[in-house]
Amino acid sequence: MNEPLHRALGLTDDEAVNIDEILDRPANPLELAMYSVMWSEHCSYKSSRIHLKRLPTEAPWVLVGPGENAGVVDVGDGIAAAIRIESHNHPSAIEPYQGAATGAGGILRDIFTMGARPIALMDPLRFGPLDDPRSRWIAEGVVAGISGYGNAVGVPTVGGETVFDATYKGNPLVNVLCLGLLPTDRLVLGQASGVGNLAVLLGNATGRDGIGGVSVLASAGFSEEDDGDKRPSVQVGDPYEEKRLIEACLALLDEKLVVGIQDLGGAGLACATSETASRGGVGMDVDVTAIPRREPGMEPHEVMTSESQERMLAIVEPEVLARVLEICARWEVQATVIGRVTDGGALRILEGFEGPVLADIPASSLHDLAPLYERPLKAPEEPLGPSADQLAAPVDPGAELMDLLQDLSWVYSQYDHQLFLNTVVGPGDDATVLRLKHPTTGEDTGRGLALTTDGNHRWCAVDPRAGTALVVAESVLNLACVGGRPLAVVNCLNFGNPEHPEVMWQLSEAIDGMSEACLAFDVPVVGGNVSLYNESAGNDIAPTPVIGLLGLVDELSHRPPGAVLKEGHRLVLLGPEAEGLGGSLWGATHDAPGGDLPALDYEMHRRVAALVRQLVADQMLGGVHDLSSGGLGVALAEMAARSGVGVSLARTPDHRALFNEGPSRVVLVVDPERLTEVLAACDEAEVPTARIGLATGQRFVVKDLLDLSLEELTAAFKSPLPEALGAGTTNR
Amino acid sequence: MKFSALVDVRLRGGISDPAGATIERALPALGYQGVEGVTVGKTIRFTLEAETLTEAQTMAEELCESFLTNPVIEDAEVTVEEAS
Amino acid sequence: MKFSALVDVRLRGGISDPAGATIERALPALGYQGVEGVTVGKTIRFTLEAETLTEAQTMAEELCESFLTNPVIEDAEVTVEEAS
Amino acid sequence: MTVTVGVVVFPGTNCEADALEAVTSLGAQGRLLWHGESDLGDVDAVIVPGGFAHGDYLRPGAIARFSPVMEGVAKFAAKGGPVVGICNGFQVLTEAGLLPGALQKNKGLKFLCQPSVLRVESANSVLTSQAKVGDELSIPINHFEGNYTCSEETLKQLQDEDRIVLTYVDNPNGSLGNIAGVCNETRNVVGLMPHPERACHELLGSMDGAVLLRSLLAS
Ligand SMILES: Nc1ncnc2c1ncn2[C@@H]1O[C@H](COP(=O)(O)OP(=O)(O)O)[C@@H](O)[C@H]1O
Ligand SMILES: [Mg+2]
Repeated sequence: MNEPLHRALGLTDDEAVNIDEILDRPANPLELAMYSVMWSEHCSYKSSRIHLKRLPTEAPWVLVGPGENAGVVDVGDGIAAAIRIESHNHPSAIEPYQGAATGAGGILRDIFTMGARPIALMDPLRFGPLDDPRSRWIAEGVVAGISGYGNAVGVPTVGGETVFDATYKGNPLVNVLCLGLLPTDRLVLGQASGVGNLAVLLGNATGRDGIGGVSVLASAGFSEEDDGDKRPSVQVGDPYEEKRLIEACLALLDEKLVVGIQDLGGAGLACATSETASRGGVGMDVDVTAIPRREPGMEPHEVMTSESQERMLAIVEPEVLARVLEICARWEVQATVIGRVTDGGALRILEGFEGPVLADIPASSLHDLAPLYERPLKAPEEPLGPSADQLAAPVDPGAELMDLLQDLSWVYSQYDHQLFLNTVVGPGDDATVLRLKHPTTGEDTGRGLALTTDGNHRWCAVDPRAGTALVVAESVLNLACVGGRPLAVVNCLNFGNPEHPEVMWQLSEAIDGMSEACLAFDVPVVGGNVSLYNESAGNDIAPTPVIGLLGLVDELSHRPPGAVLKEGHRLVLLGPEAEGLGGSLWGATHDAPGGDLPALDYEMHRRVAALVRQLVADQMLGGVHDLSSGGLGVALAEMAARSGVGVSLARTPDHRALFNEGPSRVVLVVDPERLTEVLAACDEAEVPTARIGLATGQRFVVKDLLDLSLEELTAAFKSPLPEALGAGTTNR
Repeated sequence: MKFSALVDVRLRGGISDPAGATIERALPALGYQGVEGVTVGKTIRFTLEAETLTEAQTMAEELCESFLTNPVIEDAEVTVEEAS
Repeated sequence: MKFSALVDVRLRGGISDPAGATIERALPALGYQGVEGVTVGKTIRFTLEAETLTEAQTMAEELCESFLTNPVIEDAEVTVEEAS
Repeated sequence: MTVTVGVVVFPGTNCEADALEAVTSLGAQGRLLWHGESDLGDVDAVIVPGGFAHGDYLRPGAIARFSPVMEGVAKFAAKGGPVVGICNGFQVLTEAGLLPGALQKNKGLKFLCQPSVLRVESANSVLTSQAKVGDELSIPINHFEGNYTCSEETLKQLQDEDRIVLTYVDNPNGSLGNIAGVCNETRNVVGLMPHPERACHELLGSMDGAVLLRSLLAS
């Protein structure tokens, strides 16, 4: 006998029974298809939801917390910031360019859905190793996709991350964060209300995009023509359509013409119609024949679950429909009435408004009644591997330092990161700083927004709880280096297969680590995304929670000093001493990924961050850079390579001092005339300092340990990406 | 021996083609009526060394599948002939 | 009557072809030797309404010259046939 | 009297607000000119700004040049009105035949958003009148198709007539003759790939763009 339909659609037997109970009758295939996409892991968070509840989400400045399309915080002067992060990992593994492009498109819609104008994108990216041609193919395609879409849609990509590691071979991570601004009084939520109001579909026609999961329902003939069962799952982005959609939607919002608006993302119309209805406590009749199609012969289940890009659903009062259509016409955006708000809470799919009823389900059941799993958790028994603390000292520390360097400008120079004239500190530094201008009047507030994304799979593999807390701490320090104070966190939890108890344990631990750190730094989590089943060839990726941190610069009267050296300036290392190499980048490159993570002292970390922020605000520094992957050695080498000034460092005990990744540490570059003053400020803040050397000349010298010419160091920094990524790729 | 190859790449059926659609939408304003179904593809031409036509054909096809196109969204037709 | 048109656009001789050069540079590392003279062009396909083949050909050529190509850098070949 | 600058907006244009902000910060008044209208109204200068008009589909500027506003721009230019095309605007002006040559894909086949140093080659244009020949200006670029290409005759003509107004010091995109910007015969229409509006504010790291935009406002 054939497999029952619900299983082919990815629903469990229990879930199918549950659906029939909700409906009080057997579900028909269309209804089953809608439940199957809405109850998928991707849409329902069924494995992670019970854990996510533990995150701290409240603060007086939070206007909208997790659960909506984006988190929204008050940033003063009548301006609110909407922020959200999403993953597009799996699509990018199959079609890197379009996977990344549509990832950017999707996150943008989440932001302008809230009434905000998107002003910045960030793209934390993780790929397999550079010596693997397919990983290079993915990396090149993904970067080109972000570039192609982000630049053309007219939203600058102002920062991100780029990591190459064997754990991501076959399963890249493509996360995209978007930040938008709106006048505080224009906040709109994705909900329908007002019986008799109209649901208007804006944007692209609907094709068979992204209906992979429900294509089992497709009639024969469709798959005969070509065997491309992957075909329907690939979505193609159209940044030009999105650009017009942004302008049209913001124009509709400016004129207060919509009651609610919702983007179409995962699960397409099934999601958007049921979500707007259930949030508004109403129902909706949808005429499936009214939906403009790109292809002939599409069936209702395809239309309802298609993930065609660049579409929005607006709920409008009938009286203003004409004006709505007029604005859309100006922007050449297709707009079609496809539904009506009803009372009673049923989502009905009809063939013509007066025609036969094809599906009739309680709208809220697609969300509120989605299954919740408390999957088993288990800490792994095997240790991760040897600790780098047990390794012998390197013979050639200089060469090993150069091996750890990687200039990422090959990536971010492909992104417009300056549009809107906001970018005071762009990609390449510890964090991005944007001028904060009013989104509709353009008035400059004289303040700034600071933004960073961070992740560290090495730390999280050793200890997901402590590792995630360390990542949050790093974000806080990155912001401090540009003078920013933290305001809100969004996070993207990239993990393996949740059916593996070790993965669920990692997820749960990471959430606890994030909660702990966010509480310690008094920063709420306003949104996030969970991406599970990141595995290839049966191996789960290392746990990779990615943190996006938004902050404020209270007075943006000058450019922060940046991660640079200045000839003749003194180098001061702030923060506690550290020497363990557990979980370090250096350890990982020597097959010693294990050990103990450095301890994080929250109290100390807050003091260091506050001190650095103050020193930056007071213009006391010639340069500043926090220590992260690769420790002091990499931090100084990056600064030297970027500024063309060498370093002369006092004697350090051994390579540990160079490569350990202990938290709460920052290199200050200080004009000798200011040194006394800076050291006094550090003393007063009760932050330990060490005077470690001098920025000078054309050599990079650590006494008795290494001596490199600035030229070779700079080449080692600049060449890895351009060389590897020009070397040829293959999709095999 | 030298052969010349032409790879004619098109988006697979059903995959949306924003460039084609945009050109099509623009045409009436330029005074062209009745133009429909606009699609945009690309061609890659090159010469290659091989012993025989069959070998050249195989090589060009493999190059096409593993490198020049992504078969997930693109279809390609490969034509190889002896170079003149 | 309906006709289908194919516009095969190539960079003019003498105009540098960054896309082709990039492909050519990448090939040896992937184990493809002896591939040379890579050029990348584009195709635009569409159907059009006309009374006769000649009329369709004229129209397609005009479209090609006035819009589909930029004569400063591009050459094109236009093929029109009755649509099946 | 305040100078009024018209800034053209096609669907897909994205630098219009930046252009307005920059000229306003230099004391001018800005007004958006919608692509569907051929009447420019009362403007003293026109900027065709950067972005991706019509998505850059087919070729950058290929569709935009047919917009009604371009008739207005052509007429304005024919009467001697100052017109500057920045980035995508430069591409539109070449497609429209208001400037010679074409912008090909960058030599490295990558989009490039990075600082660039320009050399002023001619002070005889509406965009460079307040600069001196030999001045070096730090102004960022942001394009995929900025590789200036033209026939040898055209290049020779541009050279002979002193119509190459800006060149790159370190040619980032393969442009023929390092060309970053050119002007028309009557020197009132200028196109350039770099973005002067991105270099008009201390916080953005360079004020060198102001030299160019001030020339435009003074012309
Ligand atoms: N994919 C990317 N897109 C944009 N910017 C990037 C990307 N990858 C890295 N960057 C930028 O490069 C700089 C260095 O990144 P990273 O080493 O992760 O910084 P940090 O260690 O301070 O967190 C940052 O400014 C970051 O924004
Ligand atoms: Mg940092």
